[in-house]
Amino acid sequence: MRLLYFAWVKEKAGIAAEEIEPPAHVGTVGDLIAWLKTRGPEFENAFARSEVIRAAIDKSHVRHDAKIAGAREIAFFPPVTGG
Amino acid sequence: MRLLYFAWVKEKAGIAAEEIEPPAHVGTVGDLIAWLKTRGPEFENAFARSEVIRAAIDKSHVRHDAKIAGAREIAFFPPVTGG
Amino acid sequence: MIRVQKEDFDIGAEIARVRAGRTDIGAIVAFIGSVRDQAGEVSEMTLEHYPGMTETELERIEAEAKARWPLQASLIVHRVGTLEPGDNIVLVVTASQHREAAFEAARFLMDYLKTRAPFWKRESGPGGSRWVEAKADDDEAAADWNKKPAAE
Amino acid sequence: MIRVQKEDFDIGAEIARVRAGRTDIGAIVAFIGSVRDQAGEVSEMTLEHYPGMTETELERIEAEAKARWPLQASLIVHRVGTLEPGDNIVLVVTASQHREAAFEAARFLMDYLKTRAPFWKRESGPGGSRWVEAKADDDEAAADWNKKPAAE
Repeated sequence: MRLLYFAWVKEKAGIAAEEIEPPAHVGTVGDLIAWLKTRGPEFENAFARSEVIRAAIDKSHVRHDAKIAGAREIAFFPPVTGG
Repeated sequence: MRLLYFAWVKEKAGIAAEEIEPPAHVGTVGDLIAWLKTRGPEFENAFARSEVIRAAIDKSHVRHDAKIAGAREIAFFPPVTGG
Repeated sequence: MIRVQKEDFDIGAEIARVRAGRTDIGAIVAFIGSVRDQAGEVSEMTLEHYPGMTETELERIEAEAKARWPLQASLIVHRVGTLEPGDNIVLVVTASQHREAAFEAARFLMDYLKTRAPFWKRESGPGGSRWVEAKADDDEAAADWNKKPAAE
Repeated sequence: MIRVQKEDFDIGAEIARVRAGRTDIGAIVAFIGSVRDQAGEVSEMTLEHYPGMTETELERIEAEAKARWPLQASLIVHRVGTLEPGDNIVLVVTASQHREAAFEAARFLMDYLKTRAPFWKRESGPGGSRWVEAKADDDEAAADWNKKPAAE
């Protein structure tokens, strides 16, 4: 699946997009965040305040307990600040 | 004092403005309306639903119990419908 | 700033004038009221007003809005005379740092204007001509502002 | 109608397009959000967004407004890229027969846009550059709409 990062999540992670294949035990968005944090200090830093990180699956807002099975694109970003 | 009439009050009264000298017993706007109604059928018709008629003394909204002493200009009109 | 005029107004130009040269405005709300034709019933609308009192009332209403909300600028333009369906009647513009004040003040200005500014509308159409009746709703909308707390 | 673009928008022309050829509109509300410079602290603002999701969310928000209020037309234009103090960021226009619906829907669109549309602002100034923090107020404003009754 494709991961996208925006705003300060992107800056801290040091990457805008990547293709990943998470291990089988990663069932939810929350699990995915926990797994990403194990991938290195940049990711640990980007997701340190994981409770404020927002997520979208296939361009729709989801909560951290959303299942990721079947997702083609998952995005992580800070609370939005448009308007 | 000068009296002004607007919108359907003006149409019914058949006059837009006039100078009057009301009798001494006319103390309030309500008294003035009652006195105007005695001046002929046009005025009786114009002020028939006197409770809906709005008044202004010297270009400020007033209630029917407002005193008219010292007024230079008194206007009568229906509820406003601008905007 | 308030204006009563027969001529149409240019909405874009009026808004541009309100904000000209300023970089401290974060939110602008503009309200435009226009002549509405209900199913071919209205071909013309004539707006009468009470010259002198109209301007005084509009200035009073604007001052009241500025006392209630932190506005950086505001504008009321109201037309008089004969208009056609689709024509502009009124423009209200409010400018503030934040959207809440701009929205609330614009709505307040319209609610008050509708119940206090001495304008009267007469509609003409195929069925004849009639003075527009005031709405009880408008009185209630204006009265509601007195129940609300003052500026944030 | 929604648009995401780098270019500025012409407020007067956008409003004219919303109402073009219609005589059934009685009330138009336009909201303009612009880059605000707080005491010389902001010299530049950059808006990042999530292409594809942004458009989807704006369309969803607009559809929700049209389901709640009797709108005859609406428009959301949001800019992305690098802007300066005084520059336009967002334009929301709502058109209805009566002012209540136009005001409420415009405010709803802004409240929802602020909490759901994937835009992020980064401000730069003499003191460096920082991502703008989301406001708890905005979340509350958006959540409040779920406590209110549906369209009048």
